[in-house]
Amino acid sequence: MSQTTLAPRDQGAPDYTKYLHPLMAKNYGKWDYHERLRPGVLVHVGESGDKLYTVRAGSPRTMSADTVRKVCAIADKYCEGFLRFTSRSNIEFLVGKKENLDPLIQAVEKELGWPLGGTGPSVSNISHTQGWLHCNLPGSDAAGSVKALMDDLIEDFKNEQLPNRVHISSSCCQINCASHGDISIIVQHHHAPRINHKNMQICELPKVVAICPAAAIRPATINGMETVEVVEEKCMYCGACHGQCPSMEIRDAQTDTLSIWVGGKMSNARSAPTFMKLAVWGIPNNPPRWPEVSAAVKTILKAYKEGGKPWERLGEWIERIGWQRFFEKTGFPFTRYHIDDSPEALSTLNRSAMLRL
Amino acid sequence: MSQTTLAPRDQGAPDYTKYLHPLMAKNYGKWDYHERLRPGVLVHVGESGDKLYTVRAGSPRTMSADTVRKVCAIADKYCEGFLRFTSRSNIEFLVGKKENLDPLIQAVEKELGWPLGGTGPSVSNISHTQGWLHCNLPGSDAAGSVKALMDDLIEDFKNEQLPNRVHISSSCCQINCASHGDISIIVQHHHAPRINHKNMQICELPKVVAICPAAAIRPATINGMETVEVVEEKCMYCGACHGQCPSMEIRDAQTDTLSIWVGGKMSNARSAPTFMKLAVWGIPNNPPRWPEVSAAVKTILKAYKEGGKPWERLGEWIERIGWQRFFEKTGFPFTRYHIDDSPEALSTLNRSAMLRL
Amino acid sequence: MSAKEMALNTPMLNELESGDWPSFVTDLKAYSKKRPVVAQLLNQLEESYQTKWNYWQGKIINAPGYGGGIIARGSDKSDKYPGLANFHTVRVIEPPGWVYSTDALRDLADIAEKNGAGILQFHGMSGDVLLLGFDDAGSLQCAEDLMNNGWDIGGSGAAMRTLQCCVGQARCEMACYDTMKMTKHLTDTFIHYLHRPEFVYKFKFKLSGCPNDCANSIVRSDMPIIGTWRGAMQVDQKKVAEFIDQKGMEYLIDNVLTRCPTRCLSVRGKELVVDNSDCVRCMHCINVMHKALKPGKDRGATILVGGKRTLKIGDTMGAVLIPFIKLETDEDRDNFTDFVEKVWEFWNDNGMDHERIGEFIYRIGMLTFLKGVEIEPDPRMINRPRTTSYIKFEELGPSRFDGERQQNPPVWNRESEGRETM
Amino acid sequence: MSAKEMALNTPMLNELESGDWPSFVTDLKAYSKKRPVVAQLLNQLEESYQTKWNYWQGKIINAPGYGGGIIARGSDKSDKYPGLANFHTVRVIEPPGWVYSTDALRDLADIAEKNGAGILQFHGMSGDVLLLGFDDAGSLQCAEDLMNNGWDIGGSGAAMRTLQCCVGQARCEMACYDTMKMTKHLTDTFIHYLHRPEFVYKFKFKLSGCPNDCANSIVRSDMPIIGTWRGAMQVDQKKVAEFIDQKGMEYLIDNVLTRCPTRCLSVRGKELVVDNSDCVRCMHCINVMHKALKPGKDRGATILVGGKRTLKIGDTMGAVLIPFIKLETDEDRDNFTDFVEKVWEFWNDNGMDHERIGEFIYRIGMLTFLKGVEIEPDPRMINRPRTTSYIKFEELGPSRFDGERQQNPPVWNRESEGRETM
Ligand code: SRM
Ligand code: SRM
Ligand code: SRM
Ligand code: SRM
Ligand code: SF4
Ligand code: SF4
Ligand code: SF4
Ligand code: SF4
Ligand code: SF4
Ligand code: SF4
Ligand code: SF4
Ligand code: SF4
Repeated sequence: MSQTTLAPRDQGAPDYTKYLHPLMAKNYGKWDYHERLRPGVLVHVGESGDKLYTVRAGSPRTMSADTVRKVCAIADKYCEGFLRFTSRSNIEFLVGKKENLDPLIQAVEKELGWPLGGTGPSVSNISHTQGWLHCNLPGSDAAGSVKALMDDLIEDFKNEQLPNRVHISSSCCQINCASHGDISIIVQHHHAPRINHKNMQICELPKVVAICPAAAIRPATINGMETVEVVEEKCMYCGACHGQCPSMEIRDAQTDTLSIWVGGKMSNARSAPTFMKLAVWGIPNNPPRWPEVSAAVKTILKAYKEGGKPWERLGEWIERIGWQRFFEKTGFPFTRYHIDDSPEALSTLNRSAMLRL
Repeated sequence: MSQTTLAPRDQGAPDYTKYLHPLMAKNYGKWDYHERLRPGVLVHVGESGDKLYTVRAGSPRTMSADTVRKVCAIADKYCEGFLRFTSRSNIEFLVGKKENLDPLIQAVEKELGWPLGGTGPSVSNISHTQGWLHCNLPGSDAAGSVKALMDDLIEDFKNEQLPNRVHISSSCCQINCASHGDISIIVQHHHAPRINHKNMQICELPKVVAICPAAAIRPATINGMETVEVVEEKCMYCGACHGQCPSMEIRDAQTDTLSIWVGGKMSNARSAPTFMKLAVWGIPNNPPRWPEVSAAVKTILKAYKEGGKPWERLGEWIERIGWQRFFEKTGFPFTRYHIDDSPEALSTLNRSAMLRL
Repeated sequence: MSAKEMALNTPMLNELESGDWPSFVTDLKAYSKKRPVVAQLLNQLEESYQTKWNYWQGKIINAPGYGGGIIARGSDKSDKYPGLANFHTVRVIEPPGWVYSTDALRDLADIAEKNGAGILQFHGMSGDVLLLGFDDAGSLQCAEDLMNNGWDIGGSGAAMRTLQCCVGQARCEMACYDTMKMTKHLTDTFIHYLHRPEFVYKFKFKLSGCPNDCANSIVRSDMPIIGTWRGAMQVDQKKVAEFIDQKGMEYLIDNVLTRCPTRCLSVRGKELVVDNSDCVRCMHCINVMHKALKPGKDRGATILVGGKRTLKIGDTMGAVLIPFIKLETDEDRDNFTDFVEKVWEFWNDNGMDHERIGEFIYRIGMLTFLKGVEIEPDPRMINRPRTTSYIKFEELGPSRFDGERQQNPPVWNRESEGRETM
Repeated sequence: MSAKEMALNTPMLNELESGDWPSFVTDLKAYSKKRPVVAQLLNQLEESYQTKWNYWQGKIINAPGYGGGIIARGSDKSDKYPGLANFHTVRVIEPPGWVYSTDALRDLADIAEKNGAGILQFHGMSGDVLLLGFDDAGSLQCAEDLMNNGWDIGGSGAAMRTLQCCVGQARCEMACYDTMKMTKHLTDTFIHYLHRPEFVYKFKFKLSGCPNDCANSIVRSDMPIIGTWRGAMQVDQKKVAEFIDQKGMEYLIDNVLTRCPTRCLSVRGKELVVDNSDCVRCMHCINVMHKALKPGKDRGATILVGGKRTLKIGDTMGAVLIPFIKLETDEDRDNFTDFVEKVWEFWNDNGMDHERIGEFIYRIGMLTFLKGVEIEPDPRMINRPRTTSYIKFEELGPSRFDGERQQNPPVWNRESEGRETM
């Protein structure tokens, strides 16, 4: 079936100019300002005075060809046939004519059943990954756990009631293909990898030795077989080897857990971008609805909603009130694992007499 | 001459209560507030209403027994026989009777020839070390270079015209016995230590190997002698070995230089304590008056005086205006050596899009 | 594709059909009537839910002449789910900014359905459209179909990866350069490197039109390109006054003035005074008062280097490499691509296998890197100068060695024996 | 002491006689008439100025039963300057807070002059009074004289070092505990450790009465003790109003309110509102308005650990170990000294030769240290929780190993082979 015509065709990126809504093309680079008409609905006003309406809705990211066609039908009807997706996998219907706005919203909410929201100071869609649906490495699911969590957070998606935007991400292994977030959910392992020495020969040995960031893997001969072994004291359960070599199994359905991290922020607004920090660990990996994750995330959002000042991102709020208070307010225990103990992290210790007493 | 009576007498710290000025003893722990009457003159007011005057003067730290006696005579006359020194080696005459204030000041300035000042937002006395006067390790002098520099900065000692206190320190080798400072002057070496293999036997070899922070020293046998050698690629010219072993000479009269560091701050006021940062390097070690050091320090103070806001320490001012501007305003070149290049210093890189353009 | 009909048996997954968020389970269950392999997929997923175990194994398949773009997977349980024996994902380079006509979308749906499971994801975390569920032949046919219709396959492996950018000038008043054009330009210029993995490891660009960084570039890309401006921002004082009238002076103070990181904003009457020399282009005041304030007119971008997520050395953010660069003309863009090639050359000549450029810089040091790519140090590259006084000044000592890392070994790493691998 | 008369020949040093700052050269030149060895000292110093070279060699001498306190030096040029063949410094424990009666000072001057060069330094950077210029016998006699008059010899070597503290309650309204009393208490309680070097390396305490840290403890002492308070600070609203009347509201805003690091101050009319739960005890507002504001009434100290200056690992600041401790009663003080002994025991049992406690913590990790000294982790010990997700949870995995450092090897130190030395 396959044809050899493939090889020479380095076609590159699609010609996006063909996919621009006419008002986008016309006002390209000449937008003046925007307004949020209601949660999920934006209007961008060009210097020309043109108004382009955007209706943002939560998408499940994973969809059937039929669902895509349903989306297209709606966009044909109300959007001059143009739409886009966002960097967080929301869908954005682009509306040139104001009179199409209400019927479009109707169609999105009723026909598609997708909620409007994710704009302004709301919880937007959760950046996520493949999970058990397609990846070879996951310790948990992605689309399913996100569905369950968004069900529980949907009021905060549909309304703009938080101090600032909340971006959540969820990754199904320690590699973390999902982006950073104000709140991030991560799988954690609790054993060194188990080695299937029989299969090992198929791999290129030096590669897995070289990849281990803790220098924990070394070549070994076991029962006459060329294989590798793991120095358990050194291994930090990262799973980098597992990604390279299926014979090194890091996952464990019995012991893998989830942890939640807070305060990741990538924008440069006000404060410099910051990494996410450990909030709570040891959460059970509990399909199909992961209620413990929902409960913890809601605890965080509630405290943030109560305490954050307008424009303060989650991490900025915590920095202002202090981590001590964050743990008080959420009730999460502060444990020794919260202390970054690597030599590089000397600066994370409080090297001052500045503290709340 | 020596007597064996010494050994059992672990006498401890002197009984300071005998050395407290009567008003100190009376108002101990019950002070209400203080005022600066003029540069170098403080009054501390007790809850009792008592007033204790302090006259702070610049001392050379190193003094002859006769000078000490001169100081005592003055203190007997005007200070009920009590005085103290400060943590920066200034002297403080304690005056219980207001009428003694003016005559005391006269005596200090005229008889002793010591300038009043160092209080409030001024340049205080320079914390310093032994230098060529007594230490075995120095690459430069201490008391002498401080004398030369204070001569040049004396107006800023005698007046309170800076945004905040300026604490300067000066050390005669990389060990840095002097304290940190808003401005710090440090000796730097530019070779690996030269080893005197003949003398080496007298030392305990493993000690010098263990002490090297860069793991640059290793045992070696040279001409049949048990000695050590230095892996020059690894050596960072710190001189730690030189401190342990006189046969490892790190100094070099021809090439040693001085560098100036800024923004050290140890108080917790407003911002957390911070280390000093490299400002300018390669300054010649130029006795007897080190004019290049004076010039650089004055350049820094001038820019700070012009740009700093009240209460802003030197480092806080630079943080506010940005390092780029600091280098512009002082004219010091920004070089690759200003970039902290150790793996631990990843966080010193600007990992944001926040910059002045 | 063997797609034998199979009854759905998904009690746990069914619990994901309740709730108000759209359910991919409901969608795929319905769709499995049309593409029976989807029932097998759901049943295997159900099994994963039951056992908390994963059943996919990695495989390898490439379209002839290409070195990546198809993420090949096969099920451990292909005896039970024969349709999943080969169930690959084809990555498709998205239109920059993720803009679509319905024609284009329908085209993708058709291609996805024709030879695959008909499951699409908008979008993968690297920006690609993901088409799921192709067997070996189907994958190649899918690639062929894509090509024929003007699409191209995305990146995988040790290659330049598919780029992504924010919507930028197409629908945002903040955009300081044309992110879409630049994304297409870089993709097309370097398409060879995207399709043929020749690097020591993957390399990602992400492009944001302004420091709000809606493409989340700083921690997810090896070379974040973030729009910014030089000189004064644009202030429309009439609209400032309107803002104050509408929101009140206190709102201005609490939400704009005191939130400026360098406190370079103040107000005189109803006029906003900006000390532009202290503005660090954080965007905050513009975000809040976007009708009154705009980025300045002399626009361009800041180029950073070395961002990536967790694997191996932990999350790492991009660091400033070029404080400001113009990206307006073809010449600007060519200068930049020339520079990128220089960076790649230095990295690939000296990097180790599976070493992202951020890890490479971590290992060799920023100074060696700057020298390697011929960039002069600039104070804007750092938050503060060094604090440790152990320095080896080449100028002041005898020049016995070369390479700064050698010259300035890490002070506190006594065990650094193995580090100087470069 | 051989103190042959020698003509002064100090052309370079003479240049240090001009200028308005007091000149030790002028002083010592004059004094050399009385103690001729001082002329030799100045001549050698002059030679150092000429050659930029140092002529002192380290030596060792101890008073019987003591292991430190005399810094022995001899000149390389003792043929030329015979008086400098042995020219030791005797360190004398200063009165806490550096307070003196003139009697005490004269006593020191006499002792310094009797058997030494008669040169005194007020004070050494560790707080001691330094008496310079004793030969071997003179050193011992000096020690004897000191003892007889109630003084004691200071520290040197791998011992507890002479303590130093700020003037504290003796003359400062900010002091939150009695620094002088505590300094004397620690010195006296641990005097054995000061005189007999039995530690793996030196250990310094420095005591400041409040977070202004006038004893500069945080970067210069292994265990900084910094006064602070719990609960609300004291506010005298009448004096607040006076302050505002005198300095103006703008001064209050610009110099107090907006400079508070946590912005927990605000003003209602002429009343200052303090959100004490957010106050981090930085002292700034109290410094500026010290008539109106005072530390709260429930006072004590924060104990930090691991400060030191440059040698080996670069400057290192103390880190919070005990957020708050009362230091008022004898019992409080005894509890604290018990704790210190525990810390010392753990450090000395596990530390390597010449390893300051800060370096020790750096090597073994803060968590192992906390466990070793039996302190529970507290969020106030950190600026932020960890950002790297590679953690070995003892509770969740099989407990095969012990010691956290083993459990959590540094992520990015592939070459950490040699680090797990503990
Ligand atoms: C559509 C989208 C870009 C795209 O090409 O897809 C986008 C669009 C806008 N962003 Fe964004 N941002 C988008 C992802 C992001 C991301 C990336 C991410 O979430 O992974 C970030 C960085 C996140 C972070 O910091 O961790 C991001 C940080 C911002 C910020 C900075 C917020 C802050 O204060 O830190 C602004 C400014 C603002 O809120 O006014 C902003 C502002 C905006 C504006 C107002 C720009 C404009 O003038 O049109 C647009 C949205 C209106 C609204 O209220 O939602 N956008 N924005 C992305 C929508 C994602 C979604 O569906 O939720
Ligand atoms: C006498 C002395 C303590 C002693 O026991 O010897 C002392 C005494 C006072 N200090 Fe200090 N400080 C003394 C060394 C220090 C040091 C240590 C040092 O210089 O090495 C520091 C930390 C330096 C640093 O941060 O690097 C220090 C940081 C402060 C601060 C914080 C300043 C800031 O804003 O960062 C204050 C608060 C203030 O200025 O109002 C302060 C305030 C004061 C007050 C006002 C306290 C009081 O109410 O009496 C006293 C001085 C009045 C004045 O105007 O000078 N003192 N003060 C020391 C005098 C040294 C000298 O001769 O100059
Ligand atoms: C599909 C996708 C997740 C998703 O559902 O969106 C994904 C899925 C996988 N990633 Fe990823 N990564 C995806 C975006 C990312 C991102 C996000 C990004 O690009 O912005 C990251 C973090 C950013 C970064 O690059 O640091 C990411 C960091 C990784 C890594 C770690 C790389 C590193 O050096 O840190 C690996 C492991 C590796 O490369 O060895 C990896 C590997 C993988 C593999 C290929 C697993 C493997 O090693 O065999 C996964 C294939 C799943 C599958 O069966 O399809 N993936 N991966 C994303 C790509 C879709 C697309 O093309 O658009
Ligand atoms: C005299 C004094 C400087 C001065 O003029 O004031 C001094 C002088 C010496 N110091 Fe120091 N240090 C002096 C205070 C300090 C300080 C400041 C302090 O204590 O607050 C420090 C930095 C703080 C710290 O401890 O980190 C200091 C850090 C060092 C070090 C590095 C210790 C380290 O681990 O970082 C050494 C080298 C060593 O111990 O091996 C050292 C070693 C030395 C030696 C003994 C040189 C040697 O190793 O043979 C010097 C003897 C000079 C002499 O001939 O008298 N000196 N030394 C200070 C002691 C006087 C006193 O007792 O009051
Ligand atoms: S996070 Fe891990 S398990 Fe999930 S898609 Fe990425 S590589 Fe696969
Ligand atoms: S899990 Fe990580 S640390 Fe452990 S052996 Fe594998 S790669 Fe090395
Ligand atoms: S800084 Fe160095 S040379 Fe100077 S006194 Fe201290 S140890 Fe000696
Ligand atoms: S100077 Fe420092 S780095 Fe060099 S050999 Fe000596 S101790 Fe080691
Ligand atoms: S990054 Fe800037 S230009 Fe791009 S969409 Fe976000 S706000 Fe607009
Ligand atoms: S963009 Fe940011 S830094 Fe610049 S003036 Fe506005 S708030 Fe301040
Ligand atoms: S540290 Fe505090 S208590 Fe001690 S002198 Fe300084 S201001 Fe006063
Ligand atoms: S002491 Fe410092 S933190 Fe506390 S209220 Fe005053 S300025 Fe703010």
